[in-house]
Amino acid sequence: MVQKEAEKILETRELSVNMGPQHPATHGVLRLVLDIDGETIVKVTPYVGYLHRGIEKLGESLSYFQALPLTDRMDYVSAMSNNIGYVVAVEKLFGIEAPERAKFIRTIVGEMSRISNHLLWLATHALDIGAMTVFLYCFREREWLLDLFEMICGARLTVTYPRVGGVRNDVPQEFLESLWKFTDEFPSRILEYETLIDQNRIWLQRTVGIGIISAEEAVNMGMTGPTLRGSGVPYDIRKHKPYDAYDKVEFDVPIGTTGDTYDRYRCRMLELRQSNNIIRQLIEKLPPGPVMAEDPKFILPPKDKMMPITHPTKDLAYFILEKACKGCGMCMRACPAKAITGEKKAPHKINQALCVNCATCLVTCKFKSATVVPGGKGLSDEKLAELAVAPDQLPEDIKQAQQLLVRQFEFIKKGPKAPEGELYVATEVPKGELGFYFVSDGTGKPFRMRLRAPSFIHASCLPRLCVGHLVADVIAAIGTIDIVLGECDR
Amino acid sequence: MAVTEVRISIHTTGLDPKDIAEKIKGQFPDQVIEVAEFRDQVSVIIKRDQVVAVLKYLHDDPVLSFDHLQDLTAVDYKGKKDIRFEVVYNLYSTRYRHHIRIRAQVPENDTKINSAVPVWSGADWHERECFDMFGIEFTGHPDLRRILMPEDWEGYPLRKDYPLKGPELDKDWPGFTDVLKRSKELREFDWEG
Amino acid sequence: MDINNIISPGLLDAFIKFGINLLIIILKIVVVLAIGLLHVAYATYFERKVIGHMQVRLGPMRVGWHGLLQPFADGLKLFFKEDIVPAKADKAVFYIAPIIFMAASMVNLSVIPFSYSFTIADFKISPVIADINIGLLFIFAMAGIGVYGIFIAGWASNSKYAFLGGIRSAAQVISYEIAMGLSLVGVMIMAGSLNLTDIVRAQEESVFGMFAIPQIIGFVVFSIAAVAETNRTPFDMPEAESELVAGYFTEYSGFRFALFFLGEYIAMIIMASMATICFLGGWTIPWYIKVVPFINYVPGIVWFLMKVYAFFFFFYWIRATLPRYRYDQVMGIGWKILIPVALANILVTGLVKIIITTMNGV
Amino acid sequence: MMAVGASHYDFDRFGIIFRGSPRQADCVIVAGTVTKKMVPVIRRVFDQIPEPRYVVAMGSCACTGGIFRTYSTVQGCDTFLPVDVYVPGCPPRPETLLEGMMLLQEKIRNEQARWSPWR
Repeated sequence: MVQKEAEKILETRELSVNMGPQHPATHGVLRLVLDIDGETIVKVTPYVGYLHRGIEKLGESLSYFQALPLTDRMDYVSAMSNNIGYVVAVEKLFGIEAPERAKFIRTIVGEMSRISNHLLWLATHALDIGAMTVFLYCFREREWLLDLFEMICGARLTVTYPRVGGVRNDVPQEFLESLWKFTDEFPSRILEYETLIDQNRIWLQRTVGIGIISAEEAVNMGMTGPTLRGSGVPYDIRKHKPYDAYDKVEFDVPIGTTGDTYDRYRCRMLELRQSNNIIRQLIEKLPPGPVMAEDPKFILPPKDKMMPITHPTKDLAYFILEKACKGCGMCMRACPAKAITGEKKAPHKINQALCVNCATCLVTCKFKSATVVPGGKGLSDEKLAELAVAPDQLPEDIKQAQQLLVRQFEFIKKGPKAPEGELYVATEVPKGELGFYFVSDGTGKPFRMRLRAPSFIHASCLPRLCVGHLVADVIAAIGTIDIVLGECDR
Repeated sequence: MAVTEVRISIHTTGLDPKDIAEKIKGQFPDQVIEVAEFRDQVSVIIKRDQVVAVLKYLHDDPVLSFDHLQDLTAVDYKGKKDIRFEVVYNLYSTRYRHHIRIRAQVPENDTKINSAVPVWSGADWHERECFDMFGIEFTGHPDLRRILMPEDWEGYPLRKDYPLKGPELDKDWPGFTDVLKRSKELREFDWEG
Repeated sequence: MDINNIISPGLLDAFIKFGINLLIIILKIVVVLAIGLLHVAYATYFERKVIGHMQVRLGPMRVGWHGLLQPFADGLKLFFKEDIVPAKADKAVFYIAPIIFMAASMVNLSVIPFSYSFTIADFKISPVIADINIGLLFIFAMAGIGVYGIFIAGWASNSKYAFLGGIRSAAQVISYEIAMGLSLVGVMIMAGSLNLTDIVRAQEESVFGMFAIPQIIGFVVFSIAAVAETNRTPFDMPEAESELVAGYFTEYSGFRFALFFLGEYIAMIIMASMATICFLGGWTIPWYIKVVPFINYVPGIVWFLMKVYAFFFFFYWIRATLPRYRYDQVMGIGWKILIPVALANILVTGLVKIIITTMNGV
Repeated sequence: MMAVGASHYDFDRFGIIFRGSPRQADCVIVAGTVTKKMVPVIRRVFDQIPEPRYVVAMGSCACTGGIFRTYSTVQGCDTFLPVDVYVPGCPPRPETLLEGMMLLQEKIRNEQARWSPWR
């Protein structure tokens, strides 16, 4: 009785705390509103969308081949895996088969990206729980991997290295050697992290029994990837629907039992070792051969055979035949260097000093007046007029190069047409299942491009993981589901 | 607390998606409109009235057991089809490894469909996103609010008639334009070297 | 009139003596403050350097040789920053909180003895500003007042993060103060005094040369409590960066923030000095080290500082290695482990003391 | 941005450390795409920083909007913030960001007028 009255007088209210979108521990711009009773979480409401850039809508305005760089910017932590996911989906839509070597290389870089993603995850997860040094150790190895990425494509994060139909270029031999050295050394580095935290009493107290989620519930909520496997569901798309070269390597999938933060942590640590193994197997088996499919309908022509850039006869000069020129002004408008001048209905002229050898005039001219003079670089206009011949009388190899160039122009301008239909293709990125759903209406651009982002689903599971725990466990929960807001919001 | 490494086979043993489509047809003969196939993926187009019943059947049936909702989204077929919207469910069974796609038609003048949250709780945010991007209302959804865009945003960005570059500056989201105006006012206090 | 007629020579003598004493005290305060603040500045610098090197990087390198002037650059910058007071803050309290916090920790510097006393021209100078008999109790009392600074800073900011940080800090500091006090009771029993100078002297005369050996349990408890008391990792609940942004001083900027920073590092110095004085023998060295030739010529202050620095290094080392505890776990450790252990330690120490005194009596 | 803080590049060398609270910051790095939903938040964070304060726009997206010309992105954060240094790149290499911070230091060094009593 007395107690009841006392409760009436001392009415307690929950305190609602707004966490983010600017908060050091929310991995970007996630916003959480926590209703707390003392230090216990009563309710969590996540708010996302602070990084929504409209990639899906933007993808509808670009051709299938142009939208590839957008996928890097989704999950910028493991851009390579996202690229691969997109490329695999588009290849399936077009019915292209990448060559064997390209598939192997893609699998290698995909697993590298998995390692680098898990390293970043471990680093930030440990930093959130307060273990500062693990953060810096992880970044040491991550830098190594990023240097390797740089070696093959020149970029560290947003790589855009896999292409539809293969990969951008073959990997250099030094890359494979360096990577082999990395795989040699990496297991000992994993041990190093584990000595810091694996059996650390504080770490165990902070992770064991926190954020438990059962297998059925996890599947029902749509969790995927290591987050799901920590609960004991053996769902891994690399095994369920093998793409690229995953059916040619042997690896195990780590599965947890209780589904708490510690299990998910262990799963990812074991995945690091498995990925390391996969890379080693693939390097040993790497077959020789081309790295790009040869399909004139869907694949860009090889750059080294194309006209202006690295053609064997480099000292080309472009010239407009006076007799054939009708003075329509098309080339003048198209010229990016503004090197072409001339009155209307009078023959135009190319200022050789300004010309950048882009061959735009060659492609745009409808009257076959613009031509190319092999070995004509640095010659005067009179001399060029002497040497110049009509485009259809040019030597055979230059003609071919020119055709390739025209093909590229068409390709970039319109994009190859996809067959009509719809397709959902999922791949296993480090964070979970990345799905691409295309609706094609038979044109060069997707009618609808849908990205199924694992982070989006995982973020929606946050309330389920946090309620009933303490404020500090929210941080651990955000870490354990491994979200990147760029992917979550798209 | 124990994490073990298991070897999963890579051979899929699931049902043929065409058989699944037949099963659905047998169970709900008046609901199925069409069955489409493209590159080994089968999608079943159904009416929207019984959509939750169909989904529940797919989820609960012991042979099918579609426990994993891979994706839920909508497509705007403006100018292509008579019925403008379609809500797309991509389903997968983690146990039997088969896949099916369900497409429910939603007309433009009455953009309502029953929510799939009772079947898969993971559908929650997917449906909110569909509401946000297409304006499709999911009746029975526990908390249907905008998710990616600000809550007082006007228009549905992923509809085909929405411009890619968004509204003009004077019709833009007030939260944004207010800040622009205020920062212009505050600019006079900035220090200039 | 002659001045000698008004004031008797005796009185004048007393006045002069008083003046000189006053001068000495002021001088002492100035010296201690200057050295203390310099130590704070370089404590931050060494923290960044030590942790940097533990994490395979370099730490500050640019300002001065190997970044030696970095703390001054930082301090200067903070001094010139705008001083923001949140619109809804409780202004008076908001202003006063950092001052309370810093004053409370700075006052503690006055009772810390640094070395042997020495005489210059008849004046016996003991290197402590106030050699009071209840030095230990005084430090506890002042640490208790410092919590007020933190708590009202959290409250006055009118921010939820700061508020949570303030609550956490108050709870944590109060509970760990008990453990710390109890861990020092053993030292008091062994020394038979609360005067810090006497404690050091007792250690010099004891068999082991320092209390850290017989009082090893007390020392461990004290070290843990000291880390918690100064709100450092793994007990940095009040300012857990990933949870509460910056804890109770989230809303403080510019110089007020610097005051908190200063107070915190002075508290660290106090804790390190306490450990040195109560457990590590202060400025003295045990007799078994004195056997080494010439080591007697090393002045006491050097030993004292070396021990303090070692303790500082220990602070940094922990910070670089361990993850953070959760709030309830911190309290659990304090109440369920440290306090019982400290109590048992007191029991054992007391029993041993009684047995020894009775045996000596017989 | 995280890579700069880590061992390989080490911001701490230049005396730069990350702070959680805007009240104790001198410089805000706008990293990544700025969306319209985020604008009020960023402006608010900026308003909380005590003077003198600086803004570094990091990445093409923060500088100009980058490849995202869509309904929800802001075309450059200089539309509502006084940006001091633009760091291009998508994303910028850590060296570029370091260079940007060096430039900012240069800029501050040339700012004597701001600190004199006769300003």
